[in-house]
Amino acid sequence: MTAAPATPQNRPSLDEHVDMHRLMVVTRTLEEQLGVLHKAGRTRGPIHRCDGQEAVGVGATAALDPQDYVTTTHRGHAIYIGKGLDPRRVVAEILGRETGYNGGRAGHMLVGSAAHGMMGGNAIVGASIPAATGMALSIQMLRQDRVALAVFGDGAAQTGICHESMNIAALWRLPVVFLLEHNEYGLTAHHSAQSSVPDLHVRAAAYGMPGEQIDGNDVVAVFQAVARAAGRARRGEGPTLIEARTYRMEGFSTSDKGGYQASEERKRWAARDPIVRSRTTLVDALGTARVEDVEQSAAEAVIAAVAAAEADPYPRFVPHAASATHAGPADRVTEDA
Amino acid sequence: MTAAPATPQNRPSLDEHVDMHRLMVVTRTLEEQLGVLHKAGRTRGPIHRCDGQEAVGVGATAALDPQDYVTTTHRGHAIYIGKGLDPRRVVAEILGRETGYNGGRAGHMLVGSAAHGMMGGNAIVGASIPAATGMALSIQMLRQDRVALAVFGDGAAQTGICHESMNIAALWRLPVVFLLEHNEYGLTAHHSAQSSVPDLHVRAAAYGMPGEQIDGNDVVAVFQAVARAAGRARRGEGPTLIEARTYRMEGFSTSDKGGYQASEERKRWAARDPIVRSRTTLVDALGTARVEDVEQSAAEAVIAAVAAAEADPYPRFVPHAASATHAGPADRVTEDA
Amino acid sequence: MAMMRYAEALNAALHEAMTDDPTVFVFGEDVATYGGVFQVTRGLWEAFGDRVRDTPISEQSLTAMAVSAAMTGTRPILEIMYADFMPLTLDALVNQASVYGYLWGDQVTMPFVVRTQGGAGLGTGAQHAKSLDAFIAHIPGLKVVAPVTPADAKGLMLAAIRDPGPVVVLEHKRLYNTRGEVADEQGPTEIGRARLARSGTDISLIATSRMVLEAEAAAEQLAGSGISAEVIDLRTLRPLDLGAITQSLAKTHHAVVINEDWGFCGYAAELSATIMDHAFDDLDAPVERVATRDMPIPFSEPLESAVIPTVDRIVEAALKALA
Amino acid sequence: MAMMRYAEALNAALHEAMTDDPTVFVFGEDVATYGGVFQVTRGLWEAFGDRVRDTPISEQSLTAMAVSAAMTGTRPILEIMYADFMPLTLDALVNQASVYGYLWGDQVTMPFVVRTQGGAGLGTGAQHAKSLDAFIAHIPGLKVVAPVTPADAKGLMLAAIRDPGPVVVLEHKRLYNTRGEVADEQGPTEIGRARLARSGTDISLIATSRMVLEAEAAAEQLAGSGISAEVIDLRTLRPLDLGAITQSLAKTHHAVVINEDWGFCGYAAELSATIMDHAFDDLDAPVERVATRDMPIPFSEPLESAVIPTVDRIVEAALKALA
Ligand SMILES: Cc1ncc(C[n+]2csc(CCOP(=O)(O)OP(=O)(O)O)c2C)c(N)n1
Ligand SMILES: Cc1ncc(C[n+]2csc(CCOP(=O)(O)OP(=O)(O)O)c2C)c(N)n1
Ligand SMILES: [Mg+2]
Ligand SMILES: [Mg+2]
Repeated sequence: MTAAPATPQNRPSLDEHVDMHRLMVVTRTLEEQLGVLHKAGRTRGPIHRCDGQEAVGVGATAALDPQDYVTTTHRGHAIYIGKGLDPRRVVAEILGRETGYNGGRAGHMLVGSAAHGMMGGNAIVGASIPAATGMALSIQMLRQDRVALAVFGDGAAQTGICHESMNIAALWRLPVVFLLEHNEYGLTAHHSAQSSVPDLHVRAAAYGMPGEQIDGNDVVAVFQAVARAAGRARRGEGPTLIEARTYRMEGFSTSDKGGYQASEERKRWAARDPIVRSRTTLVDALGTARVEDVEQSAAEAVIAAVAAAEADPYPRFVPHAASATHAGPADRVTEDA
Repeated sequence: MTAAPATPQNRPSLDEHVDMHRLMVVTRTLEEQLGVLHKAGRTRGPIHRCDGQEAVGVGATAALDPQDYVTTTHRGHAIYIGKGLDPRRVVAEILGRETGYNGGRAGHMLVGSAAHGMMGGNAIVGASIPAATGMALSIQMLRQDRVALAVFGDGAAQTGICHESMNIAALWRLPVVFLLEHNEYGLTAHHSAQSSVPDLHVRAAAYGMPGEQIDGNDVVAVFQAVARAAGRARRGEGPTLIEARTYRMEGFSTSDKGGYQASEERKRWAARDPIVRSRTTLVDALGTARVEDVEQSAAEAVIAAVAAAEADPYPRFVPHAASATHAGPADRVTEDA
Repeated sequence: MAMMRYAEALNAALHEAMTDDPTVFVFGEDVATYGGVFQVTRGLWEAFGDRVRDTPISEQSLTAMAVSAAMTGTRPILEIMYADFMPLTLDALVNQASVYGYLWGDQVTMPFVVRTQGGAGLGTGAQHAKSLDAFIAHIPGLKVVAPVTPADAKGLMLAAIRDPGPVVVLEHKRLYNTRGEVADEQGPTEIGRARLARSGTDISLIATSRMVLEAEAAAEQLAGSGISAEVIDLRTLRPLDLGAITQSLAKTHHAVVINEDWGFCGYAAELSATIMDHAFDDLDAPVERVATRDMPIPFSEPLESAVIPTVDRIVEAALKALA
Repeated sequence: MAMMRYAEALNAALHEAMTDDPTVFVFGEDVATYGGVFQVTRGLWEAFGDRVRDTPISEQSLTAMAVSAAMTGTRPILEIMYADFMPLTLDALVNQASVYGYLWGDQVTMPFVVRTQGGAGLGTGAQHAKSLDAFIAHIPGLKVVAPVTPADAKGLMLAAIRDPGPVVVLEHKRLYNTRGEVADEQGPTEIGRARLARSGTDISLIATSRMVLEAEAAAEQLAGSGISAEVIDLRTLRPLDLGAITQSLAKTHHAVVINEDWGFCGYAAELSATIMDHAFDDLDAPVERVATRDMPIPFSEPLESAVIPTVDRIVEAALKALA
């Protein structure tokens, strides 16, 4: 038996909260900078920003231990940053540079850094779910002190693999946390056009696992829910479904033509900005100056990272040996024994 | 609006019950005859018998109207018979004869007769579920007075397509009835090794649709539950999940080596044989002679059907034009406009 | 006659088919209120209401539903947003759609269409840039078309919708904005007929989808070196217009086959094997295969362009065949 | 040296690998308490307990889980009961397993095995008799092996389990009960090496899986007519042992390629195209393709046997090539 984790009630500590705040600002600045680069024609392919959703990815990863695994979606920037990846190398990957985490091969949707337990963004909707479930199976087989966190969207919750994975995870009590980042839309379709039920945490009952709904724009609430679920997973009590309600403030991707999100709705959610809310708490505790300092240095670091990444070289092509269609030459056909 | 259906409370009528009893005996005799033929080496490929489960398929199809669609599984004999197919042509198909419903091309798992609304057995586990759901979509698009019934097993309930289909059906209020034939096993694995929850009707709540559990060995209960659900579907109130609890008395298929079903369990279920139970009620109402008469003529008809089918010819091979890889010859390549 | 974008031509076909036949309906992710991520279904929801439906992200069931809805009196048109997601449809295509036409004979027809789009070159990454043509063309009982001109986009889409059997329409993300003449009265283009995109006598460049444009550019370049290349736009991948291929080979005796899927077990392999089967004696040199390199498609521009077939690779292959 | 059934040889490899390496585990439908519907995993659950797991019927997720479990320190072996269900695994194979080896480079390895079995001839019907080899062999980054002898069943299974990347093992339902010698110390068979099943000088019969046995019978029959046929058991479908093919063609100048998947866009097409690419000048006649007819596999015996490749069809093809 591993030791029981710190009860989430004591956490996050103030220091942890400051750090989450910093990472949310890093993520927001990154998203905004990507918007600027995109407008200037300096990006390639679609980019999926998570403005307004930073608390989910940052709060969730802050509740994990370094050895824990995370899988995420096409909208994974907050997770990449939360799991400790260097913004400069993240930006470099997004810009297709040699210095990116994956040498420009992966692009923004598929960033992976095994050293950080950041086991991939994933551009196949739903794929992050069996991915984390399989890692949890590996953890169970190897009897490791680890959990796997699957981050996925409300759209992804309607895929077949979501059902299959949750059933298997609950059946085998795998150490996995299912974090459903419910941002109201799957691409351009409102969740009411995709899901037969308005609240998705109710589906936990279909697998006999605990399910809860939380305010996904409250980074502390996210931290605590994930910490509780990770604790259960570590203790061998199996998976949990957490539905974090949030909202996607920017379009689906940089190629979104818009027109389907009511401006009323956007306004309502703008008032619940996770960074603004986190700031209010921190300013009360630490004063404006300290918080502004954290924010400013976070933003500056990202801006510097973007500039540095933009100056980085593009990769050169090398064929991939392991994808080969022909085996290496042999002297002769093996004779029959 | 179509007229409200007869309230299930008045039905099944005694005549309807007698007919269901007859069809259960037809099915049971068919299964037993197939067992005999198999032992004698006169069948080919695996055959999946439904001994002990007859009430589910027969009761469900009896509650439908002739124009309604049914899709079923690899274990569909009770449904084929219940939907009004001629036992002789069913047996002929199972034996690969030209006179079978599908000329011997389909075999026992894929029998289809569109004229009967018998839209296929299906040997891909779970496939009957989206199949009926798609038919219900067609019914809705064409504004027809029809419902589609999906019959599937407890094993199939764990497939991704089950989740996707139920969500879509509930979201669009499609006229489909999901009949989960829970016979405790998926192949050789007990449901406790396949499902994270012991009772599967609870999953209806994950889609905001009604769900109920019934005694699948009580043909009247099956009839009534399906009739209620079909009524809801016809009235535009959407899908229902019915979990009919039953038990597979014979092996998974004729190639099952057995050894995994506790004999205690078998004994318990043998005491609940759906035909014996139905007989008891009918004998009370009609007397032994009348019931035995029904049973005997049903059994004799099947035995005659088997004998006739066995004398039927095998088909001759004809290539399939619609599967062609090359288009028919053309005089010339079309010139660019 | 009007100049139209490829996407508009597809849209015109959908409008026309939905107007003509009330049993046609369109469903898929983001096809209704948004009009499709490539705007191919734009305006349909406004015109046809509930016959155009946004769906959950459930490709596997949606495809199976298209099969069974088609069996029961409707003509569903399903959009699968990227060809990369076609693996999710394959169970429904190979284990359902493929079997009933033969098993159940004349009892049922399956007039459904799956529209999808493939192709690389826009930095969409390894999971959004593939052309999995061979997966689809391998399946008996399906027809598979891949228009390259706006006129054929309209014509083949109309033909696909009216066909009594399942048809997969392979569109291409880099063709949607290309323009071309489409006759006002443009009707269905016959499925199974190739198009002679350019006449030539020295070598046949046999291509599919956007690779036809690359082949035309290659032919132009070869012409500069005094080589007369014929370009054949197959238009239909299954059933194949064998006559068009053998006829061209009888004249040129050399061929390059070009397809944007991977080469190994790819559609280009089938073309090479078809020529082996039916035109071997006409060949003066081995058929050259040009296809996407057999590896994942990378994101970064210099890597991606090293992997996909280019005009240069086609020219090089032609010169090799003629050497 | 012991005579073993093919299924027993596979079982022996699994036993050995699980004993040697505690990170190997086996999962799939009915593999534990029942020992697998073809009894290939028999006795493993008794010996290794929780490392052998019966699963729900959830091929799609199970395959994706094999990929990610392999990335994180284990060596999963997944049984997919019939090759007909492989379409359910393709998203995980082509969109997940295929991409990471290249995208993420040396950060991860993916040592997992998918075992499945295909093949027709036993009356299992259109959804349980296919050999979808081409779907699998098309995918970059996978290795695909198909043993035909019990010795190779053990050897290739051991090699597959120990390989650092994903390997699909294509077994055959009609081989499980065949017997052959397996050396007590039988170790891994090198992946990517064909086996010369029979030496000959007039024509090369290049075959995979159970078709090797049919090719051997055809060779025997051809010998009766004075024709010396060489039989090559490819053993590995990807990566292909090109040298074995070109070497044989250099001697025989004629070839028949035999594979039990469908022909169109099938594995046989790749073999024909490979010969086109690499041995054209050695060919005195076109390569003949023998494959399952391009249509659903019917249930009834006379229909099924008309559809699958037979000794007669191989002999006929050989005679045509040599005519
Ligand atoms: C299997 C699959 N189908 C469709 C898509 C196209 N697609 C990309 S993101 C997306 C919407 C996903 O919605 P959700 O899961 O809620 O994530 P969000 O974008 O809101 O973060 C769709 C349909 C895809 N990438 N993969
Ligand atoms: C997709 C798929 N996976 C696996 C199988 C093999 N298989 C056939 S029936 C069966 C068990 C099905 O269990 P259940 O749905 O409960 O039906 P039952 O046999 O109990 O009637 C399995 C695993 C299959 N046919 N299709
Ligand atoms: Mg969303
Ligand atoms: Mg069952």
